[in-house]
Amino acid sequence: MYQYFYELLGSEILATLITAAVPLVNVLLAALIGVYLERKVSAHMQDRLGPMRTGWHGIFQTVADFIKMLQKEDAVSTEVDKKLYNLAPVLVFTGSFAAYAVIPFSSKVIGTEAEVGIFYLLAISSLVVAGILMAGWSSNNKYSLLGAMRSASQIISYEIPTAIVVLSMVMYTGTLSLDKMSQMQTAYFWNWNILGGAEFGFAKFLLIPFMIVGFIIIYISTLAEVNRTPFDIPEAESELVAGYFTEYCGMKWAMFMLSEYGNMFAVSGLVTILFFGGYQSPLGYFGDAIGVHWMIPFEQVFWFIAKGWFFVFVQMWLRWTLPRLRVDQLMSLCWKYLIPYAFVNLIIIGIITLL
Amino acid sequence: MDFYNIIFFLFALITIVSAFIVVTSRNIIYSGFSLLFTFFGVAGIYVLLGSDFIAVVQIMVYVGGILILILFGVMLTNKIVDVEIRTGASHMLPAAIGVGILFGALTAVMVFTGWKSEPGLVPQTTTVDIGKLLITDYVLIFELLAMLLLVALIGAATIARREKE
Amino acid sequence: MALKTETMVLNMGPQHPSTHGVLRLELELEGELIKKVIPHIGYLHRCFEKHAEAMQYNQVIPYTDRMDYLASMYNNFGYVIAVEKLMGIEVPERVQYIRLIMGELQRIASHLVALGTYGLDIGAFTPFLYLFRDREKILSLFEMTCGARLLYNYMWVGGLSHDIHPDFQRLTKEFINYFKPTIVELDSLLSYNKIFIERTANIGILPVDTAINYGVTGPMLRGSGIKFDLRRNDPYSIYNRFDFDIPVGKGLVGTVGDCWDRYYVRVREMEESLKILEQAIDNIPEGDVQSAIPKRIKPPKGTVYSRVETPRGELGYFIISDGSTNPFRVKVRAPSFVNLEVLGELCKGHLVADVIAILGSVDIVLGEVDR
Amino acid sequence: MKQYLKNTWDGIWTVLIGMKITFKHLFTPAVTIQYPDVKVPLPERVRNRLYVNIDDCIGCDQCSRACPVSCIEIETTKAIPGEDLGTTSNGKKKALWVTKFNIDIAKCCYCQLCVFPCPTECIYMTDVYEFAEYERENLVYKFSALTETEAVEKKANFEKFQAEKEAQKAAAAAKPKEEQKPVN
Repeated sequence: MYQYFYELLGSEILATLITAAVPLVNVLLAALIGVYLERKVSAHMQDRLGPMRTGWHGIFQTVADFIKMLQKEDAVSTEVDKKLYNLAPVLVFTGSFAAYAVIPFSSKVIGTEAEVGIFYLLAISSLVVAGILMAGWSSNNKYSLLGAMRSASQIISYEIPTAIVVLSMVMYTGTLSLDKMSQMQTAYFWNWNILGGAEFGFAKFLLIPFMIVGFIIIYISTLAEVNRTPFDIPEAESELVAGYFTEYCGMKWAMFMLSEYGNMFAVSGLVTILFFGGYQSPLGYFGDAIGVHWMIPFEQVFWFIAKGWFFVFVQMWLRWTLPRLRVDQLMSLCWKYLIPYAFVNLIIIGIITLL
Repeated sequence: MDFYNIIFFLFALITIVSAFIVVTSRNIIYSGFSLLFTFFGVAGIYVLLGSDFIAVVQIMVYVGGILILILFGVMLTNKIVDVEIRTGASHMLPAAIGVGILFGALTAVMVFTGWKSEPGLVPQTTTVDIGKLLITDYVLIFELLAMLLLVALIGAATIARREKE
Repeated sequence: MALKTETMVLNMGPQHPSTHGVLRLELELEGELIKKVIPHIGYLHRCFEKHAEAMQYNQVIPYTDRMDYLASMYNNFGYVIAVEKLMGIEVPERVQYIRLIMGELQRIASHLVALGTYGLDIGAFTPFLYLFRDREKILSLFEMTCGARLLYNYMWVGGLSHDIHPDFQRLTKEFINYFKPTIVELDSLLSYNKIFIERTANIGILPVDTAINYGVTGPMLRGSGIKFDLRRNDPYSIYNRFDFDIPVGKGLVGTVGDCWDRYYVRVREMEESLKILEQAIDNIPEGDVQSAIPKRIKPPKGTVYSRVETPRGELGYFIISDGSTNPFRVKVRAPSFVNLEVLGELCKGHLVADVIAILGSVDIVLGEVDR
Repeated sequence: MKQYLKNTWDGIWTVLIGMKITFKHLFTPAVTIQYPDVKVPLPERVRNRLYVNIDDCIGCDQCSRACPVSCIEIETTKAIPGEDLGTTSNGKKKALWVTKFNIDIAKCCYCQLCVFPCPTECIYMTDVYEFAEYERENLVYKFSALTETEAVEKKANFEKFQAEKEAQKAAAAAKPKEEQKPVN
């Protein structure tokens, strides 16, 4: 994408800015739609209506919320550590924003075709951890500190099963680049990794159950990484009020929310790329069929976003179904269940790939 | 100035300023968080040098692991925050001599080395090469390090268990 | 080498999302482990007992509504039974039946709140709203009968404020049929959910002897495995005419007396209440519900202690009469208050998150704890 | 090991059951309503804001005495002979001017205890439940039909009448005294 804009505009700076702005728009849109969707999904699952007043079926509710957030007084407690307190939401938001740099929305719309894409995605999430710790500590509130501690330990722990599953997929595909991974799972859904990948043969059918296990593991652990129910103990409102952002209000609070919903879409995108063909269409391209090839990237964007939102929907579905785990159960789930399963899965996928 | 140069100086500035804060800050939490930016600056410079893998490893290991560990330690011992850390200058003269010699040596190395310069080098991904090297030439060291880490892990777990009983 | 560690004191409440009102818990923590729990109560103290001394006997009834505001009907029930005992009034059959039906409906409504908020404490939001949806139906039945949804002032000394609505029996039967599948749904959505079981089984185990020593009653005591229910063991009103079981904790998924048992006893109790309702709803005899209401309530000198089994346990009223129109003293044995005492015992050695789970399973209503 | 696998299976299976239930509910119609636009029909016995039909009130003060929170405040003045106050709808003759009939609806606990003793059924609970106010004073509802000046006038009238009566009585009492005087 950078190359395209560079050739179009002839200016490095402009091209960089535009390339950087695309993920930002994505994050904002993800948050805007995500909050609305969350409200509507939760409402209808609970036999309610949800927002109905702002626009048709409350479609502008998030916009109204956003305006309210902007207008809110930025109340800062006198006892907080002001420097870190102000920096923390920025850091958290940067973390989730930066993740979008490597997510391929289509073969053309991608921030950077970095070769280490998936690795970068895992690494950059540690920035969020630092931001959360910073928020929790600087708030000078016991609930915040406990929430931050829980959150940090949770994210770090669940990075391990995520990384192992990612590793098995890296082993299978032989690349770290998210774009290449998507390309390998060519159009039509039977070529997706969850169904054994594009190569047809005996190994394809052997792989399917292990791919499904891998998918379940990475879905659970990414759920934990974005602090969603049943793993929302860092912000468990019945225990810790709101966890690490108890003391925040107005726009700073909105930034935490923004990054949460941005992260939700990012991890859904990751799952999509690893197992569900990324931006590839499940049924072949309409543009190919009628010979209009410039249409393909647009179709790809549509498919990627549709798949991403589907997994976000499942996250919400889970949230409004399940109770939350306790902190030690969360850890035992990670260390005693997910990691062993992930390891076994890694070894089996490795062996099958070698064969 | 070239665009890349601007970015380079930005990262350099971030690294140096935050490193300075790490050393001079009297608040240990500030030091800890400044370290975050130091690591990031260094990672940025790695990227500019074309070693993207190392950069990501830098972030993953240092920021995601070591820094968080440090912060955890600091936060859990809550009294440590209030302790005034002694960062005032003492023994100025010996320190100045030592640092001066080191600085001179480094400068001399920088000036007198015949740097290879390859203009227009397109950054290539280094991941494959690193992987191959690790499993062929440096396999022994790699395995030994893995063993060492495992031993450390088991040791830590043992000590922690004994503490509880 | 022993590490020197410090405990942290965490104030949970009075402004906290899950202390069920304005309870303040002083938690002494070691990391996240509980060393000690000290409940501080009194934030909702409204001097019920002192108020009652300044009121006439029938004026006290609206105040009893406000003690356990989730089971107002039953508080009325207990009070009027006590005064009737003091005055020696025989109430008509019809009144007995209607009171019993209202009481059992109230038990279901109260348990719905208890179970719903318990799910909410554990983190499941959706069951909470499903259960509240059903509770609204019961409240509508009450509203149809006496005009109020929450604070009824329905049972009077010697009778009732209103006769039941002509549609009441039909709608109640509809509700019974509607509600049975809802319990099944609750079971599969929440009760047998693995995460829910993990959170509640083997947490906050209340051994039988501790329960008895602390005077714990109601679903808490039955959760520990003791078949003690005043409706059976000390029958009042006409409960001895009906056939129903007393569910007790069996430790199906953990140990007997853990949070899950207490939770599950409540679920089963709702089923038993439905059973009673089914038996009673068609057999309401004809009669006048206000025929036995005395013109002036002026009990003879004397004392009375009368107890009923509210959704939370044994609610006792101790009334001293000096022969005037006002009670000389009304003492309430509030089940929530007594059940709350055992919290410190239950929480020892658990995590912060478990305090929430345990507190929810105790099911206190602060209005009743503080009175 | 068996327990381990069972735990894993239970975890996944019960989650799926729960998801099935919530998914079913996604398509059940909502039970909530759009409140200010749609309102729940209230049953006839509903107990909300108190209302006093002051034309029927005979000023007997029974409701005020029945109230457990003393939110009803009634002041009355006797009518002087010759004043006709009319009758209530159920035929009772009124004998008192109700100079003040205030209900502090903020104090009211909606127990309906005041409704039952009323001999003329003039105090009752309506189905109005939207009566929030910005000022607490506005929640004190004044039901008396008399204006304040009228109330003062009636009071003065009665006092005058009383005083005249007293004077007459005094005069009546004084007369025999005067007659007695010469006797002494």
